[in-house]
Amino acid sequence: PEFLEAFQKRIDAEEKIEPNDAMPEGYRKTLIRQIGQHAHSEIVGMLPEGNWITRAPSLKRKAALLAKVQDEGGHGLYLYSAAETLGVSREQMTEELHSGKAKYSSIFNYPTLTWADIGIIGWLVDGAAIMNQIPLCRCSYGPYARAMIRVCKEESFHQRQGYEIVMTLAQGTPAQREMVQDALNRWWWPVLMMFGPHDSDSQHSDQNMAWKIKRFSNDALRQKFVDATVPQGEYLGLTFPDPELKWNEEKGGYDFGPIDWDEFWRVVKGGGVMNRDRIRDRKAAWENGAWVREAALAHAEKRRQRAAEAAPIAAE
Amino acid sequence: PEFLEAFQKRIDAEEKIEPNDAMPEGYRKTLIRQIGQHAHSEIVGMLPEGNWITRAPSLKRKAALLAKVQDEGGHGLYLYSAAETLGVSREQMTEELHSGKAKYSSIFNYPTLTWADIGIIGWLVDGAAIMNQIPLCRCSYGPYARAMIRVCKEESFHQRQGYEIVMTLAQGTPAQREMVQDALNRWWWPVLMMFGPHDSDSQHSDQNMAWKIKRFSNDALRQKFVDATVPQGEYLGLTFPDPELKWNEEKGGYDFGPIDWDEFWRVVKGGGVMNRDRIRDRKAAWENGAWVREAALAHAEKRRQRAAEAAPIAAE
Amino acid sequence: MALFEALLELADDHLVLGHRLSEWCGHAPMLEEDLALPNMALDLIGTSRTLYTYAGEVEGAGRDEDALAYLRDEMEYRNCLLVERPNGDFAQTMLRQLYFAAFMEPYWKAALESPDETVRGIAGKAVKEMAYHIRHAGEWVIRLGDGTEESARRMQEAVEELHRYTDELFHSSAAARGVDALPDRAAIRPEWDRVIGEIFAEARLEIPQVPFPQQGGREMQHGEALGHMLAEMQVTHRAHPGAVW
Amino acid sequence: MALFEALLELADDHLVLGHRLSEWCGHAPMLEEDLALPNMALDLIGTSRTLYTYAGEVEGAGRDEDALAYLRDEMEYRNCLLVERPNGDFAQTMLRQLYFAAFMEPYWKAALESPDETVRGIAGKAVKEMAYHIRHAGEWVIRLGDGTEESARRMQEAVEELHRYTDELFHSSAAARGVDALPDRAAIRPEWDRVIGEIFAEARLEIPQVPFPQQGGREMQHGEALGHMLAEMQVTHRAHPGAVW
Repeated sequence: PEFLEAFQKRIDAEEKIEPNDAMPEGYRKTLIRQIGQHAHSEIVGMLPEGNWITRAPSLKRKAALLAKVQDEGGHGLYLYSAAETLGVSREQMTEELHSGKAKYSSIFNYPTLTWADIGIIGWLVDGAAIMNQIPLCRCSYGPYARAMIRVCKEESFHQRQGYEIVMTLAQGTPAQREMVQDALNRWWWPVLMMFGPHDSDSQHSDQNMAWKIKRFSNDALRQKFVDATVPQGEYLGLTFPDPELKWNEEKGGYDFGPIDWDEFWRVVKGGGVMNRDRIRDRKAAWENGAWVREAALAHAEKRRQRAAEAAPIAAE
Repeated sequence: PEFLEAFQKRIDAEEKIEPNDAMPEGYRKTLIRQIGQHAHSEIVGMLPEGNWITRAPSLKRKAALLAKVQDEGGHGLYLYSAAETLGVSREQMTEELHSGKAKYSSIFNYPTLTWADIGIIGWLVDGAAIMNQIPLCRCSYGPYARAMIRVCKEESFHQRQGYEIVMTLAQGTPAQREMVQDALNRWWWPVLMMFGPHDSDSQHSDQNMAWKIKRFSNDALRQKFVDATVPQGEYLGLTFPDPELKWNEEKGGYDFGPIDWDEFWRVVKGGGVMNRDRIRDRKAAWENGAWVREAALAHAEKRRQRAAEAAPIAAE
Repeated sequence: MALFEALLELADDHLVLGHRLSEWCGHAPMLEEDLALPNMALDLIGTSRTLYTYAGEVEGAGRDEDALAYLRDEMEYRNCLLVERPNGDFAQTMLRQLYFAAFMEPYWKAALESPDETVRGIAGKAVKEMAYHIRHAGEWVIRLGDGTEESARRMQEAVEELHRYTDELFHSSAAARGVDALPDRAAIRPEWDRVIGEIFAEARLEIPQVPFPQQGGREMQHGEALGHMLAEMQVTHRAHPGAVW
Repeated sequence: MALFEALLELADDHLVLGHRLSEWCGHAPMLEEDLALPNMALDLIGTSRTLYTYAGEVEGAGRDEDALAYLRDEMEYRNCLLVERPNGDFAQTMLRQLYFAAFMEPYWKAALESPDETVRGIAGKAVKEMAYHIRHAGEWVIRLGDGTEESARRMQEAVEELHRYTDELFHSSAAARGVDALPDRAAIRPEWDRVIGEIFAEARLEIPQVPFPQQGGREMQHGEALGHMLAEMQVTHRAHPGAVW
């Protein structure tokens, strides 16, 4: 209890907690879970976008998409490293992902059906992610906060790129306009769900707020996202699939319709179109790569032994 | 020697040799080799055409090509059965194909690169095959001769279908005409090679002629094929890639340029573009299917045992 | 245009599944299956052709079977998700075939009573083909389910993979409902349950609980697999606009 | 137009190999390789873009990088057969990459002396990238060749599979020969032999005898794999003629 108080004081003073610092078990566990989930989301998130790399409509877009997906792998890497500072191995986290014990962002359980989805994912999914992540750059845990600074910088770039794809389509041929409107219709509500349940239904929130792992409520971030995004879409002549969406002068923000939380929980619990395929793909990559990882270890060991055998001779 | 004479007499009298008849070891071995090669050719021949089933340009063509490839599998099946009457198992023949010990028609080591190849294969490859095979309908070995009657009937149908594809392309758009001319350029010489080396360089021929396993010489069949085919191509406005090809009034047939026998032997010995891929595909199908074949055996055995256990009870 | 919509649902199911089967060509686990798989593919593609032709007539916009098959993109295909699933291994292919045929056989049987003569004609041919598909695929499901340890494991995996897509067989899009000429999809359920139940019992398979049945294809919301399949299927036709083949 | 032809040979090699590498995306054996493979793919696709743009300028017919990449079919692609080979396993992908980079690195080094300024510019960037590809792929070839029994077997198989395509790296089509602006492909052989020899020695691999080297791609006679790859690569672009992306 004294320790907890002292810890909370450090947090309140905006001190960063570092790997070797003592920390409450709950704090450590929450962070491991959250950073792990975040890392897994980056890794699983490579799949829906990867699905369009081979069919990208121009070389410029193909290169940009490849670079983006590569960045996501990079984010996964920093985040796994950040989690490792809390005493969990990447392998362990990977196993938890494959067994279904660890979660990842539900948004990646929706399929990418046309090229427009790539634009919409950049604009909206990365946009929502940034909204969630910017506060994490000031998270109380140092390694996580520092990883997030780098992640956020790259995500903003992706988001601008996504919006630019959407803009190009919205100003394109009738088929392109139809494609991008259809993609917006499919992704809008799932993206709003990315901010999580209403504050009234959200677990963990208060403690996480106190620990400064979380700094804003789900609903506040969602509102901020809607307010920032709707004008961008309207500027392009796109329609949001929500008849109740309208500007509320009084509150200085948009009102929007009710979110289908049944759909949200269905997908979280494994009922999305792609849940099974995503995990199967990840597992297949992991299992098919086992012989490569084993060979790398075996070779390193051979080198070590050869060096050890060579050393005494050299010393003679 | 007495036996050989008597055997030859039966052959000369156009009697059919049947599975349980005594026959010289050489006769049996030659037939096993030839029927096996022929069966393997049907099976491997499914691959180059199968390569275009998923990309066929119309539903009618897609269905016809599927049916054709299926027919080839059927031919393989009768021919393996014919070979089995000579005391060799299908499994044994399959192993010899996969190990490279048994050969198949070299023509299938060329790739199918455009839809026009499907037309050209039907017209020319099946055309050449029929030329080779019609005499085999009168082969001295009964089961082989009977299998060939059925095969030849279906092959003629394929050949007409192939010619009709070629005709449609030759009368089509400039791109279609170019496509079919290119395919003819690529396949013409390899098809002429299908009749085998010049009579002067051909092994086995005399004995096989005497045994009525072979009834016409390679060169005679090749000439017959050229004479039948060239007018069909010219009718469609196609050009054969042989500057020396011209009608010889005196001999009542076409003269044609020299065949590149180095190319022929190169492909026979494994140097064709697709040799390695073809065998790898067949082996992969076989190996990936092992668990299915094992399961079928295991299930049949379970049924047998259950029937055996049930029988005494039923009898009580 | 409910009839047009309903015919397209049927035609797309048949073509997509026929195409999937045709992908096996030359790669089956035994020669007999290198004959049986194209045979079933041919049945399905043949039926799809008649259905597309009739749909084109009903639509009256001059679209023939190839216009409907080759010039609609993924967002216009109405097939159920089951048929577009990648082939997987032989167990998955056979189970998918059984699920589909066990639906279509009673469906076509009911369609024999249709007031629409063209539908009756299609049904008359198709009902026999589907009975054969049930027999052939059903026998494999039994053999593999009650074969070796490996085949039983693979068959079980196939059930887990595919059963969640079967509900959609009994579903039509709103636009395709209420067509007198065609049977009610939902009414086929008892017969499907009976056939699958019998075969599963013999195969020593359990009918799984499916907490989250998957659908969407009828509403033209597909999975990621269909787009890749259509890219390949349509490439030659689309590369030569207006050409005759 | 020999320069145009020679630039297309280079550009097609880079794009096709870059596309092949990009097919790994999200499926690599470890996260580090999920970064390294797209990284190499990006290098190759980046170089192909500059090469296509320059080829389009040289041609002077108004074709830009996308017209050259997306609107030529298989019979117009000039890439060597090596780069179009399907990825196979990780051993094959890494060996193919080593073979290619061990050719391109000395090629670009020679191109640094080109009288053509654009070529010098491309070479200056590419030569460093290719040195990295040699290091990265070469290290994997060594690790796998001298790793476990399984990895050594797979690496050996990769050599048997791919070595027969390497001769074509040193070959240009007749139409592309004698271009002052670009190095002579045949002259790169000694340096390629040296690099491959050193790495194979460390990897405990033997340089195989190749009785029948394969070529044809430069003369636009490809294997069966390229058509499938281009069908996928070009599908979106071709479905929307004239659209801007």
